[in-house]
Amino acid sequence: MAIEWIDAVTALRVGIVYALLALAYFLFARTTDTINFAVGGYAMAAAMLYATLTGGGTSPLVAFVVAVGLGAVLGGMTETFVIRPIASKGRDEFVVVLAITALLFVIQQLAGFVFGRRAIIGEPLTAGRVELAGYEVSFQNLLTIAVGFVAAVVVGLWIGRGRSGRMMRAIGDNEQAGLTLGIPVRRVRLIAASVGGLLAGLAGALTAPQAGNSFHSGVSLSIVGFIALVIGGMGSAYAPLIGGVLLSFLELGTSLIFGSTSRDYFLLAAVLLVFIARPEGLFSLKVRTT
Amino acid sequence: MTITVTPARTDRMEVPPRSRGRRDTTLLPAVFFLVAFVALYFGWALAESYHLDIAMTFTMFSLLALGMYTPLFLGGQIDLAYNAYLAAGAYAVAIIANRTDIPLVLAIPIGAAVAATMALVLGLVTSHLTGFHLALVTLLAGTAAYRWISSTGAGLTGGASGIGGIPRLDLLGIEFGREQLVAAGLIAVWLVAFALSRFRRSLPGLAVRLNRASTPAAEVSGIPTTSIRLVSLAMGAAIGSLGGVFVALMNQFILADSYAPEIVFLALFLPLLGGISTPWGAVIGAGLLCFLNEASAFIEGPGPLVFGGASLAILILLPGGLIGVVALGWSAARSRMRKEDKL
Amino acid sequence: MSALLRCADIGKNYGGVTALKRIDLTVGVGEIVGLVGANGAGKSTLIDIISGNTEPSRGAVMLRDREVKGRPARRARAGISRTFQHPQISEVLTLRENVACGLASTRMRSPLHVLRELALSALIDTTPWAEVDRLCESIGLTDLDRVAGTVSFGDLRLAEVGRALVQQPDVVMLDEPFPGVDDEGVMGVLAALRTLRGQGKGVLLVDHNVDIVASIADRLVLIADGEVAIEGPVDECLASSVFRERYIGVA
Amino acid sequence: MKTGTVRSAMVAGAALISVGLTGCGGTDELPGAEGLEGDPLVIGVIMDTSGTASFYSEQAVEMIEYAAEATNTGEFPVALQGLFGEGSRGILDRPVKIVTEDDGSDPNRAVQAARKLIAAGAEAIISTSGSASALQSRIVCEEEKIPCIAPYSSSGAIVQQPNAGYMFTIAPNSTVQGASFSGIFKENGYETYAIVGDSSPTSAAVADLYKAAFDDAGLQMVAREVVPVGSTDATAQVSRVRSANPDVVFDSFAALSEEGLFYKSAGDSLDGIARWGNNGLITSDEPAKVAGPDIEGVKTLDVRSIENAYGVEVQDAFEKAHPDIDYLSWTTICNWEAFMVLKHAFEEVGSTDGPDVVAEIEGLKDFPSVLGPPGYTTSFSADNHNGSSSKALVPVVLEADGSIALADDETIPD
Repeated sequence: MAIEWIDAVTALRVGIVYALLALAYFLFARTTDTINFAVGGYAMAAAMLYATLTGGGTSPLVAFVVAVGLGAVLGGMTETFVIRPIASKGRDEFVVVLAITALLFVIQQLAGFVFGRRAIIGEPLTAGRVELAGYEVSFQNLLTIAVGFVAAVVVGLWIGRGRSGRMMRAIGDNEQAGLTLGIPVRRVRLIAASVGGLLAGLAGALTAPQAGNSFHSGVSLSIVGFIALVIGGMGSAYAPLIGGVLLSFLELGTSLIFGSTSRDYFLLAAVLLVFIARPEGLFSLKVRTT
Repeated sequence: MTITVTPARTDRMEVPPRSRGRRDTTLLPAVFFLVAFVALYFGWALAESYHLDIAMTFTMFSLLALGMYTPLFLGGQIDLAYNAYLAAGAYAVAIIANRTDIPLVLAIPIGAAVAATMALVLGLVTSHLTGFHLALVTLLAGTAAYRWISSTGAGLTGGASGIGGIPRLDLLGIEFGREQLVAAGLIAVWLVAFALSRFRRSLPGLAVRLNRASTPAAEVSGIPTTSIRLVSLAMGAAIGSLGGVFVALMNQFILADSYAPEIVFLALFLPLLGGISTPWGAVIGAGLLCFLNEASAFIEGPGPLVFGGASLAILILLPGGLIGVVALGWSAARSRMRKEDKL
Repeated sequence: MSALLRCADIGKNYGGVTALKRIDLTVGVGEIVGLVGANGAGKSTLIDIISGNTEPSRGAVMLRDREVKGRPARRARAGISRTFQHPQISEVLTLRENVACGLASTRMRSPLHVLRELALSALIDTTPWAEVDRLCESIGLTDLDRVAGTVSFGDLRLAEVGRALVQQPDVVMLDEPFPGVDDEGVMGVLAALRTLRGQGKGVLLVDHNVDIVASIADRLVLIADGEVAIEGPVDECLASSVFRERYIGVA
Repeated sequence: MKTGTVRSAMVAGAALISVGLTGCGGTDELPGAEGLEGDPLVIGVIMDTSGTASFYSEQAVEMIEYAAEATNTGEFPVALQGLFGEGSRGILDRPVKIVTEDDGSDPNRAVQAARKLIAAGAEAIISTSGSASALQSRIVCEEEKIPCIAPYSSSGAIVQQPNAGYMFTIAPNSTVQGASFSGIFKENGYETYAIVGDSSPTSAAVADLYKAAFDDAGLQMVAREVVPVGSTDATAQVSRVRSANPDVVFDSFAALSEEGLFYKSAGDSLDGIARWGNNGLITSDEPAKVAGPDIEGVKTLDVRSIENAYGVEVQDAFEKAHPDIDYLSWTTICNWEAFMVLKHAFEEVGSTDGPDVVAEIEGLKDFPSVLGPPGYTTSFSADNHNGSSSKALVPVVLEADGSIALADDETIPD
């Protein structure tokens, strides 16, 4: 089986999208201490909105901004109306997870209601293709890689260096201590959640022109994002980026070499392998064992 | 702080009066549900042929939800492979009936054993990890199992065309037709819920619940935390497989499509809808789901939306679920009655 | 007095930080040992090492001259029980149920026992609730139907002490059991410890209230800078200048 | 405690209101039945409003209702007028009533839905939901001795024993289609093929059936690929197909968005390889919308022919009655046929007795058909509950804009 270099471009493009989703998970996990399974829902909603808007004649750039904004709003609203009210009652972490899962289904059904129950596809941000070493590569693909990569790096820098990033880390380690230190915990959490939603919205808006998005693609987006997070680990803000790209290469690689019929088995095997060999993910702060 | 130490009291303490011991609170709901089930069966299920199917759907979702209740709500373990456990029960029935000479009734233990083994393996792999890792690996395992029964393993499982021709179960001279199966299903639900409500308050149940609150506390209490975690996962899986057994016996036909991972997300919310303070909450949740399914005949479309929205609202606003609402109302009414008594 | 519990040459490093340098400590049959020291001296770390919640960097823990190893549950079943400085309790269980969890160390010794308990649980209630109630009564914990999430801090501590005692351990380690506990509860716990002493069990008692500890302990051990600074009979210790300097003198 | 009570009261109230709002079903007026005497004859319809079959089920139900209205008013196309006799209205001179039941494409709910329809008095059931639903609900048809038709279910398993005694299908099923496709492939001299589908069980099963048909015809499979449902990319699958270098790529997708994704990902990289799709490709414009111009040149088999005057008449009238429909699926017209087969069988038997009606359908020969080229007719027999032959199939090719044109260069050998 010949593997062409163009396949690597594809893997990178898909991987960047996974990475954005994983990074959204990461932001929620670090500040609000939740695995936010709804991020795939944000991405799906953003993609559906983008596709609907461009289909209705809105300029792709405007649609892009609006769709990414929708992601941010959904992220912030999740923190305000779901995570915070439950967490403030001191209930189990999995109650939050279940509530978020319910939210994912509500988002999906609402999207089906608003945008219709059929797959729709958006106009690309930029039309046109460029000839690269014997292959035609669409600008949209290159743009996806560039925008996604820049977003991941900017967020990484923000968490690593910026003031609010430092506050975020402080809250993630110990919210009570954060409060004592005079950190505006609520505001920082809200900002982190909105940025997480924004990243998911970005992932959705970038894929909207690639494939048919339908209201039920939220769950699968949530799952791949989470796998990317597990593979990368939570060690640094760049771990999700690497996890996402690795996952995509793994998917494409096994599909190319062994055929796509066994993809689900390979995913399970890969995750089991990571759990057995490096349970903390490839890049971690500390071993998360009991 | 200074303390004047008094001489030691006598070693043997008086035995406290019996009345101060623990009250058995498992009997009252059990009796209530027994009456409710009997009334449901004779007053409603037998009235129309399709009511039996709804009652069977209720049985299946009850067993699924009770299965999930065991590790999740007692032990805080998110196991999402329940579509596979359900399938284990159903395919045990279909394969044994069509491809072997084994007595059909053995499908029950065989399905349970397959489901429990799967849960054990997944539990072992994630035994040192946090709950989310179990959630992910079980979700992927459920998806892979679905893929296997629907395509790769289609030679054995019939794939999308399914396996038909499952005979009626004949046990001790009784032929289990539709009516008998529904009766047996309701009895099974009642027994499992009752047993779980007793388990919940027994020493192993308390051990599971303490472990959920604090693993160090459970450990220093001598609780074999790994064992009970695995036991609760296996128990839940076995209970879930029972739901598959009943559906397969009832419909006499099984299809891979019935065991897609989506069914897990439906069942996940059932105990919460009813209320997680008792296994009966799972049963109530399953009943509510069946009711909403029927109501959705009028809703025209957003049935899943109503269900998801209701789940979300209950999770955020009502930690106690529907049972919690009843309990709240009851205590409010009682305190008002007391006030009136005083006046 | 023969040694019931012996810590031999225990040391613990966290990364580059030394928490315990070298500790040798024994608790004899029918002996109550008071373990004192300033905050951060390593008292809780030592208890964690004995109970198996923390792995030592060096050294061994012996119970009746046999080394105990492995996870805390195994050590609990071997006869070591403890409480935590911050009570570890399930807030959704009642006080009675929290205490009863300690019965696991005698009734759930192997997976087979677990399965048996499980099978029985559906049919009959085999838990000796009267025994639990009696024990709670003896340490002054009453009104046992209260859910643990709703009770005072002192009662939480008492419930944890109850859970440790119901295990019928050979050695009980209480990590600051008294703050927040009312006088009656303190009396109850002390009385229960005396009973244990009478039965030939060992007690390792940690508390900041030296008066209470001194009132019951047979021997005091002072830890400072990760080492045993002084140990001996209570009166000798209290009179010693070393003790005053390195513990009380600090204050 | 107090705010808790208030909150719970609010939630309970909201729940009650939402349930109350939805309780507005009620009985349908029987359109066009004025003047018809007697109890309505109920035809039950299993539909899907929320699941995977919802996009074609909706049109199917509209077609069945349209057929019922035409029957009640007695306005039949020319082709049927001789068959039913002058002035025939309703079925057995009774007005026809359609009762629907939603199953969300969930097989377990399909069983419930079928029994519920029977409880509502249904004398026959038309299943417009997914294949899995039809497979599962046919058990009920047999048990309750009610004739059932799944008009466009392509799974050959539906009309295979066990449990197929009371179930019929109208459109050519995968067995018939498999033979037709392999005939065409042989005719074109193809020797190797690649098969591509999605990860749904339906797609896998359909792929198995086509593979068996192709293998029987001596064709050799060189690649089999799956595009997981929910994918955003299918280049790996395209890559493997391309490097296997088959003479023809056959698609067995059930998930339409993924079907479009495959052709979109292929772009022009499968140039020189013939591309054929199963007829899921034209149940909706979704694959063409997703694939864009890359869909151009993909061929498939339709059951409609613009030369069949009867079929065109029914479709035109239906579209006129439903101006909101912008894409007419081939599945829709099969429901007209199913309804008319039922009317004919009921009236020939003269009663609604299930076993007799089934025997009558099994004996049905050369029933005028809306499907296929002019002169094509529907026939059943006791061992063939699928009413069509390969003659109902018309090779078509998709244009860049997603429209369907006759593939003049292809013929199905006998």
